[in-house]
Amino acid sequence: MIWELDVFILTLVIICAVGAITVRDLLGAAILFGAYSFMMCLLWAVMGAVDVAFTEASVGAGVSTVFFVVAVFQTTREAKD
Amino acid sequence: MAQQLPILLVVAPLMAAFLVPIVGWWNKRLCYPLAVAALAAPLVCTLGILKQVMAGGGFSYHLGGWSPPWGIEYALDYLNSFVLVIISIVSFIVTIYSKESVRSELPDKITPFYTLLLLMVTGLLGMTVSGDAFNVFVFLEISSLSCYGLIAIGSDGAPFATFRYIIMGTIGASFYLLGVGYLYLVTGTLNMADLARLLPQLYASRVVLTAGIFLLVGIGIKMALFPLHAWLPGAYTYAPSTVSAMVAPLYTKVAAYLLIRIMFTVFQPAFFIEVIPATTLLSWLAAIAMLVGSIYAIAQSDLKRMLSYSVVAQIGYIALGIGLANRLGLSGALLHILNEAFTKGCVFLVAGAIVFKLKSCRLENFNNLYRKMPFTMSAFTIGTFSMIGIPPTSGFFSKLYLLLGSVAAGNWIFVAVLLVSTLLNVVYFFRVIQLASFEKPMPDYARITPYETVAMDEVPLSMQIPIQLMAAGILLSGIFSSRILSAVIVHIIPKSFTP
Amino acid sequence: METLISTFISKYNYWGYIILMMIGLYAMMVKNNLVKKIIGMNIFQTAIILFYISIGAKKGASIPIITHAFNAAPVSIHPAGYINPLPHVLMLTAIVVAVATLGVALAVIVIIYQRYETLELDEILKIRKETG
Amino acid sequence: MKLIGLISVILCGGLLFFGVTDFPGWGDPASPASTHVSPYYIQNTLADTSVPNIVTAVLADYRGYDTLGETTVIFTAAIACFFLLRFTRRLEPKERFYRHVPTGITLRISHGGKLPVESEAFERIDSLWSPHDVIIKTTCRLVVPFIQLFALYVIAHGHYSPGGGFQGGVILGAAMILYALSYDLRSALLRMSEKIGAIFCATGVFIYAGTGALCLLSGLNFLDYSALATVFGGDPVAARSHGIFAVEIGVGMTVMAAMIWIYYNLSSAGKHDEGL
Repeated sequence: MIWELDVFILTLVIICAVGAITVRDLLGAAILFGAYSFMMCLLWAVMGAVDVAFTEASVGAGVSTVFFVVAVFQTTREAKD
Repeated sequence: MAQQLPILLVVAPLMAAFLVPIVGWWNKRLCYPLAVAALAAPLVCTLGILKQVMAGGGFSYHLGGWSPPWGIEYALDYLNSFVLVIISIVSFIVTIYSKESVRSELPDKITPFYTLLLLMVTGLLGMTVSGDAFNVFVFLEISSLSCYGLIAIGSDGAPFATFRYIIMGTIGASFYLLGVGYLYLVTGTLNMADLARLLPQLYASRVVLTAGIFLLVGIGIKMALFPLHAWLPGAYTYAPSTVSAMVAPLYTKVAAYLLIRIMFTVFQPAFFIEVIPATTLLSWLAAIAMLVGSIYAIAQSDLKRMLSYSVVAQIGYIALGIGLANRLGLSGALLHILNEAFTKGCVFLVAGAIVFKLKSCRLENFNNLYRKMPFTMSAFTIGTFSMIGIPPTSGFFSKLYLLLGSVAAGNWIFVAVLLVSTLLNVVYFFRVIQLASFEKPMPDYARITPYETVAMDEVPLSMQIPIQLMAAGILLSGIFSSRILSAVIVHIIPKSFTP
Repeated sequence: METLISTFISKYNYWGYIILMMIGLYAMMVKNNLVKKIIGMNIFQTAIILFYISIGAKKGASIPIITHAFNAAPVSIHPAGYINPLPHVLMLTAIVVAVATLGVALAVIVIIYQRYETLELDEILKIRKETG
Repeated sequence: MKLIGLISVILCGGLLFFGVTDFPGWGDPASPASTHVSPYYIQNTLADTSVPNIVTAVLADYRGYDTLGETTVIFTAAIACFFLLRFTRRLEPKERFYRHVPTGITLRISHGGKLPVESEAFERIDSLWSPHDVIIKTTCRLVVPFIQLFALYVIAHGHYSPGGGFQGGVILGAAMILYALSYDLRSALLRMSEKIGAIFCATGVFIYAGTGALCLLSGLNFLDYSALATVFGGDPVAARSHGIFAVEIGVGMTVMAAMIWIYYNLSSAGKHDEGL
């Protein structure tokens, strides 16, 4: 594996995580969380955990994000912090 | 069939939990008998297991036929068969009680209620019986998730209290998982017996040290040990009465069991006594918890909230016994787990009965309760006596052992704290008894007749019998406490402990 | 200095996981919005999964699927050739637990919103104080 | 509260940092984690179960009991969401919208108003309905069957490639959720009603536990699939392989139904009427 690439993805993961908790729009936060999950899944695939990456791609980036979106749809989109 | 008992006790309620939604969709009234029958099975199994353990020492069960450490193992010994018996008895009694209370509180959600109730008990049983550190986590999550659901359905502030509980509970469970991961990193195994074999060579490692701290904090949150108790009072107050009667006696106690398991079986006792001075810290936190919990309990005007703070205080007693780390102290802690299961079960069932009749648990409505509900309130009195520690009840014996343990440890501050906390217990429980035994003070001119006759208004038999059974449990476990001690508890105490 | 850099590089996954865990814990404990807390909870859980997967990694090893032909003669399999599968199995379970917790937590949030019309912690506390 | 939070975050980070400094190097083949238990799985999986995907074999066989617990967790979550959110009383919405299909005229009927007669010409729509979604609808309708087919492949091929019951189940569920997103909740409910979902959810996990119980009844330990050989014939290794497959199907069913069920309840806040 190429460690530079790995570090790059890891940085992206951290940026997405920080973004997801700082964005004031909850829908945006949900989408950023989906991106976070997908980057994480890439990281795991690089490390050889194919089954886990597959699961994370379908659960974290797919279903979890949809759950967040529908919860935001049922509640509110604004957040104070 | 006898060697299959450990798995049957988990699988019977689990399979029933899957059947309940199917059966319940067809006919709601079948859920209750199915749940009671499903929880009778673990009762039989655990008693069989305890008998087997007492006859021949511990044994293990290999799931899937794979021998540990490759497969998952159920390791039965005195410690977990003792806790299993407590869980199965209390859950069985509370389930019998649930019939009328659920019908009045959640009339249109009976089916999912029983499913979640069965899943919660399954989770608690599976956590206790398992000999695999990761399997414990899985069952911990089953019980936590069903518990979140059951609590959030309650009245008033229940959803918000549950949200806090979810956040705290997830941190706790994740810390536990992290601790297990650290242990896996340095040993390569997840089996508790295997870990116990491999860990002593690694005590100098910083990884093991970190793992120990994370495990302690994680379980501490689940156990609601001071100062990690903030989620507990709200959650237990607003939960439906059956749920709080099921959760309060069992959940934190199973976490306490897990703490004992991790501290004294997975790790050698020496690790938490010498390498990290965790036992000392634990006993001091416990002492604070006993005082803080009791003081908060005095300030409450709602019976269920008062009892919830009392749970925090009582967890302090158990943690003190564990933290003393001597023979008498740990005996006291284990006896107190038994005592708490029955006592808290009894008083929460009574609180549920009061909610059932009065529709509220505020103390100011309690006047004349002794005349309205004489049988229920007599059970409550037994429960309070046990909480305070008046001789024939089990509370007396567990407190006695804790006291003796503190004396043996030479720590007079703990002795003082135990006595003060008992006094505080007297204060808040006698307030309830006093309010419940007298009429509402009314000005004379408002009275039509000098002494109104208050009609007896008792709860139905399906609630009354479980309450009385719990009260009988308190008395019996008090009377036979020396036999329980000599037959079971002495075998649990690690050999290295001093008296 | 040389050793410090090599330690850093050899463990960068672990540093990443520490940072993610701190972000998650921060969001759970400090953030005011309930949905943000839940996002933090998920980040926290995924960080632990990252940690486990990092334990399982093995340099110079292939993914844990044995290459073989159907009904072929048994070949000798060397453990160094395949990545440790056990953490992967454990983490599949942990992912499921995470999504299950997420579902329940969001359900609770929906109820909270129905009851208080807000998702901000301080406002909910204020409303609860006012109504007693 | 903020200060306590920050302090605990920093404490936790410091502790983690302290622990990591003593870790074995990343990817070290000689670390204890890679040498104690896991080599057994790598070396014996093929001989024991004839499943090349070690993760599947460990997941469903060596540590199959954990997976039963995992499936139960997802079942619990689905039941808990249903328990918390679902209204069993039928709630009349404040306003209902109907669309006359031939003309495209929208009728707004306020609370208590008389509804148009049931006919093909009127179509109930949500208050957030927008007319220009024909591309999305058509695309999704085309894509959904392929997603489902892929999901079935993932479940069935879990022995040989990454995947298995859980992943396949999630994809199946996601296909249904996609359908619900592109149409609306009511059309999804027509395709897969709540009752079917609940039965699937319970049946799937019951298949799992039932497979284990079958092993128990034929005299071996719980989840010891080699017992299936005595019931159905065949050699124990093939029986293990088939046992794993049966279990994966159970997991797939439960996970699919649970995901859809949670989605139904969350997206409409339990009303199952106007949802995303």
